[in-house]
Amino acid sequence: MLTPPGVAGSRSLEDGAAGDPASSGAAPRRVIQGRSPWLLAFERFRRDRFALVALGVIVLIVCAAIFAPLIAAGTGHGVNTQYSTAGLTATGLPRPPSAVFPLGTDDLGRTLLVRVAYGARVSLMVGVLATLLTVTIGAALGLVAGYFGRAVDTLIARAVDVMLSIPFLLFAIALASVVSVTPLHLGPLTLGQGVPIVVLVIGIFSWATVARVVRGQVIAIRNREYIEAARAMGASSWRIIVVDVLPNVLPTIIVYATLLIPVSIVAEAALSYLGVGVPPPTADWGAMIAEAQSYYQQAWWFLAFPSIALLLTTLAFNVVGDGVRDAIDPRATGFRP
Amino acid sequence: MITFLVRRLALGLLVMWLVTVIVFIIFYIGPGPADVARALAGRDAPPATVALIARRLLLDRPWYVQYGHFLWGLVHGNLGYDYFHDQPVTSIVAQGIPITLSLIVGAAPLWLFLGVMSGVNSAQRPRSFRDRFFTTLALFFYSTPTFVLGVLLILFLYYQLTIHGIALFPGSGFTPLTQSPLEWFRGLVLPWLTLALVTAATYTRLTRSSMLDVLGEDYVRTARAKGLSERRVVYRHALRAALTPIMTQFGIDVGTLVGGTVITEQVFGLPGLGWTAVHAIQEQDLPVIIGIVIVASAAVVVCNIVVDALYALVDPRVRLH
Amino acid sequence: MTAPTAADEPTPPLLRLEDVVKHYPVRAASRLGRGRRELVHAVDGVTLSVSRGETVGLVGETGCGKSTLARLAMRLLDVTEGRVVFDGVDLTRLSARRLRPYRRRMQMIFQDPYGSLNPRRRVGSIIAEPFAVHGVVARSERRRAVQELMELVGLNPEHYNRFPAEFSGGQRQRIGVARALALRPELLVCDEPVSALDVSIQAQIVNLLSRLQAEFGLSYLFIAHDLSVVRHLCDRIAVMYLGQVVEIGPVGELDVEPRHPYTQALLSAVPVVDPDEGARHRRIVLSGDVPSPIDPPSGCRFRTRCPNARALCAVETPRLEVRPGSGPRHHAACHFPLEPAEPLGAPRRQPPADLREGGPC
Amino acid sequence: MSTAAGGLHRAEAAAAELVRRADAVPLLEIADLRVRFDTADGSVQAVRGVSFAVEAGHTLGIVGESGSGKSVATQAAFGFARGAKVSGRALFEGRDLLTMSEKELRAVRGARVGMIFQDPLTSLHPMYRVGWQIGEGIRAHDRSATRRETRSRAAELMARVGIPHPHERLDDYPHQFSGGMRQRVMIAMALALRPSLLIADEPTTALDPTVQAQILELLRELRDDLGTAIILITHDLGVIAEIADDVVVLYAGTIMEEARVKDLFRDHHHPYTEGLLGSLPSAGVPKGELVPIEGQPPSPIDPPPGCPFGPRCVYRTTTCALRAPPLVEIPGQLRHRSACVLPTDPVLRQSARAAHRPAVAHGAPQGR
Repeated sequence: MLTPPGVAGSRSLEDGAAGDPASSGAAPRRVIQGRSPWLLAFERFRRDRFALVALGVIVLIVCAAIFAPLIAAGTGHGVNTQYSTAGLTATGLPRPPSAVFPLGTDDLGRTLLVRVAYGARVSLMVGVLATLLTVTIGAALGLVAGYFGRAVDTLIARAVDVMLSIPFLLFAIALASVVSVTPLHLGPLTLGQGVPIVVLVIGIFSWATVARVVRGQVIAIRNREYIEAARAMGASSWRIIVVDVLPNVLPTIIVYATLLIPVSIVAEAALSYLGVGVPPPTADWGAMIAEAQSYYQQAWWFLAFPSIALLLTTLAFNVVGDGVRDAIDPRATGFRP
Repeated sequence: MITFLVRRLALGLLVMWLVTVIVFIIFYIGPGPADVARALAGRDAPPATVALIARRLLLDRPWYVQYGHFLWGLVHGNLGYDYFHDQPVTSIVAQGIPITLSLIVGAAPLWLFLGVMSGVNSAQRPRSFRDRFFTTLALFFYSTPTFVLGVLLILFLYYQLTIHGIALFPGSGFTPLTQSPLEWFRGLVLPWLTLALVTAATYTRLTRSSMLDVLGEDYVRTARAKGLSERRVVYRHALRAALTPIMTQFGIDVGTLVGGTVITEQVFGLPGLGWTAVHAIQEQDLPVIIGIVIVASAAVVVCNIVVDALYALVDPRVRLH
Repeated sequence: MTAPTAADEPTPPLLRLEDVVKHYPVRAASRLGRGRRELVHAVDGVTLSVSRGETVGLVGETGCGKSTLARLAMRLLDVTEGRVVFDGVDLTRLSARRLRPYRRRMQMIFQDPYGSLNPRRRVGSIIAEPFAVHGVVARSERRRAVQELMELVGLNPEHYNRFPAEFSGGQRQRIGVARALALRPELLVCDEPVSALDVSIQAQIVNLLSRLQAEFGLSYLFIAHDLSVVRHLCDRIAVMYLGQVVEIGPVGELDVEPRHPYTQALLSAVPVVDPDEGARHRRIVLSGDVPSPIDPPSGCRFRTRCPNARALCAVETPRLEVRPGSGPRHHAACHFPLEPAEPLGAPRRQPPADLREGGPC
Repeated sequence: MSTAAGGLHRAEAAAAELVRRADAVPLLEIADLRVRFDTADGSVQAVRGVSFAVEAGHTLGIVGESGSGKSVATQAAFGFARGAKVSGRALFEGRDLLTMSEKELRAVRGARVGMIFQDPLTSLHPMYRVGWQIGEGIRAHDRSATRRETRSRAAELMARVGIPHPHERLDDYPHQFSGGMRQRVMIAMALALRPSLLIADEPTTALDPTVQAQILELLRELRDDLGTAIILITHDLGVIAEIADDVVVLYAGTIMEEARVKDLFRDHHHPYTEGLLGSLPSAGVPKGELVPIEGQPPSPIDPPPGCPFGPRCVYRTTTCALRAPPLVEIPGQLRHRSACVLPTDPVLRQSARAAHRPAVAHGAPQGR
């Protein structure tokens, strides 16, 4: 619709465009691809060797979780099979690591290696699902509160205050233990003890922080001139949120999410450690550590291997999370003239 | 200042009220009343006895009647009696508080000191060996679940030392300060260390990033331009300004830990508030759960108010209204 | 308040602000609870018009309300009182839907070349955004249209898929200009478009803006905090102080023979790029600071810093009108306007006795 | 314009000044200063071999656009550029700042050299009272000063820089002051110990024009009263014209031209200086006919070979891209140096310019 007068191509004021061939409007022009902020972040991440190693560890853990049945088949031992004679000593104690039981056995004579591998399934599933739930709730509320302000903001901000004043662990334990006895009916869903309720409990009690962080970011972005420019050309609020606001808070959300995964994994393990998480006999690191605590004087391996698995997982996720943060926001640790 | 306090207290009371409502609701989603009466009456008790007990504890009435009864008692400073031993909840809570407070009082200064000092040291020379050392250490403890660290400490500092004849610390249990200060201290060293190391990691990271921000500020350059010693620049000028987020975090942590030292208490067998709460939850002992939850959220509310009031002391730009 | 009336204008103005007032509540700075509610008198009764093809400069210091006025004109903010009339239509109370057609006809260029472009969008999509919002150019045609716009403002069209971070400040400002031009607006509101740029780049953008005006017959409302750029680019200049226009007049009159003491002080404050003239140049240094817009002074708002203030100034607000000795389009809001070419602070005739007892000064 | 007669007159004055300055040892002498920052994207060469000198009581203006290295140069000399690799020499009162110990450097900072910065709000600590902040600098260098003494000295200083009611305002916080008053506080702080040199890094950029006028007036007055030398760093040629004696023009981390203020505005030699002056809108330039410098400044990471201004220069020749021209003396003028291959002789220069710029009719530089 716009037909520029005869300046096209003849008076480019830009350096480097000096040798611009007389380009007529119809001819397709060469287009130089820009390097997107995501691409730059990815390249920075790729240079972070520490984070790459951690990423490798995560891949291994994920593989262990996926191929847990193969590991079980390899040893020939089931997850919940109790080897009351071969797996326990004469006095009924766990057996140390051996060729038959690579990581030893637990107090019921089950194969620790297989159980540790299966434990990764619960941890990873809860870690990822709870984070997704938390981030979805938190980001949605934070976006709405931050962009629209006024009454909506006040309401959500108060809700956040209340959530942050609640003693999380007590409530989580209470809710989880209640459901462990009577399943919770949510429409067509029935939530009994297990992964879904743990995910729900963690999600319910952690969205507030995400909402607060996102809200703060949105409020900062809301006053940027590019938002004003969008409003000046008549863009609707929803268009502005989706096109201009969300892409700019997404990095924060992603950084937060990667750092939230290990937190969720630890929370799940803690609930299981206290006996209100995933119920037995499901293999779970937290529950294993709780059990093993009674045997630490006689069977170090029973305590050591689940602990190492848990520690390694959270450590790897935290290292990757830090790497992602540094890659997305290099200012956080980088050069400042 | 007065209006600020009144407003914040009112808001805090609202929060605490909401918390009690939520506890009641959670309790009544579950098996709550029926199970409690049956458990109390004993396995073989006839239904009549169970009903009688339920009646005495008001468990047969709708939840809002029970809630009204509870509120009525609360207004009169009475948290009610526990279902199983007929003990006043206030005294149960009062037994737990000194233990939990002992834990926090010892751990808080420790983690604050460790976290802030390591964070400042890291930020002074980013990417130096010192920085990498502290940040790696922080990352490690930050990633360690409390119970894993606790159990490890028991394994090495209690068990390994004890079997080698060095009985420095007991493995579990609590001795009141009034009874024997030394035993109190010995019994709490390992729990303190557990709680402090896990928490300090957050402070190292927080202090480091906060200090990195502040050290780039113009007024730090001004302080250097005045010819002040680096020590004075870092501690008197930069740290002072970097303290605000650290203070906020500290307030939140101390507040939430009153109801949040559950795991440390569980690992070391300390019968504090968290330990009591876990046991009450297992028994569905509603009055005790509510009592502890109220104390825990009150602690959060009070700590938040204290932090906000401290803002005004620390930062002259903030005024209280 | 008599401001330039329709009689002064040969044709009805494109944009006319009529007695525009913007007060907004603020809470006293506080992170805790709510502070006292106070009213900032950001804009207090401004009447101003921009004719077709005209460039009106708006000059004033931080906090004088010039940026607020720009946003009121664009209806990015709603007026407290008064009307914003665009091409004869009162925009102040139009719904968002009814406003949309007018959004196409007026656009804005912003000050901050870094803050005014979404860092996560490609330049092509930033410039095409107006097309997308108004659905005016077919999707398949957009790229060509955008590349033409890029050429028009002196950008390399090959950089269509680049991100704002890959451009320098001056180039970013060109992107902002291209975006503003996409819908072929009649009016451009420029909010300090060159203040954030280096001198050499500033001149590039100023030249670009005047070239575009000549080519498309644009009207500009051009905001700046110092007079040198405005004097170069504008036909008329309005000087704002604490939410009000204190003087308005054509270039060549207002800047040569200012009648308001504030205008004169502002003019003399611009350092002269000539060491010899600098020595001759008599600098008028105002004492004190700009008062708070929360509690502006009574009467004439400039009186607290004005070397010529008298009792009357505290009592009666001076009207913005033609003062004896000025041209018909030159208005000043001062009870005791400077004589043409009179230096500020020079000994003056004694004011009449009755005025001297008018009240506290 | 009668260049010849003017030149003769100036040559006389220059000779007189040469005699006066001959035995004066410069207060600060920077020689071949290079500053480099290593970043993930490459090595940023912020300053690439800069030399200049400031004499006691004189005012040196350093002018340049963003990224020209004008702030970094002085900050690096006094040890402020953290993480920078600095080389060269920076002799202050006869001693090399770059080889001094941290302790010796601290004794210089604040006591012998005062500094003020662009944004007075962020340059003052928000949580300490203004009087205390002024006094802190005094106590850091004068251990014998008592609290009461420093307090009254702070009040005196505040009065000296024109802050009304200094005794009442000692206990106010920076946010309670206006922008102009904050900059006065900064000046009071910088001058507390009567330094021999004041470094003013864009001291008026963040201020409104009328407040800028107040601050420049104050600086001029203090300089005349106290005899303090000033290094004034700015992007504003107008500020330079108002207050400086000598000017250094920086571009891409190198000196383009160096001269006394009058020579620079009247008889500038370097095309960059010409471009800067031509970019300024001044009375008499018709609308749309400013003469900007086309293009963009070079990247500091990978600067082009040869003259850094070459790619944007209207007079560029093929040799410009090969080798950076050295700073050469402009004969007949005192301490006028320029890094350009254009002839130093004024007449030859004019014809060289005319030869290179035939198409632009209104290409005559403004401001002369």
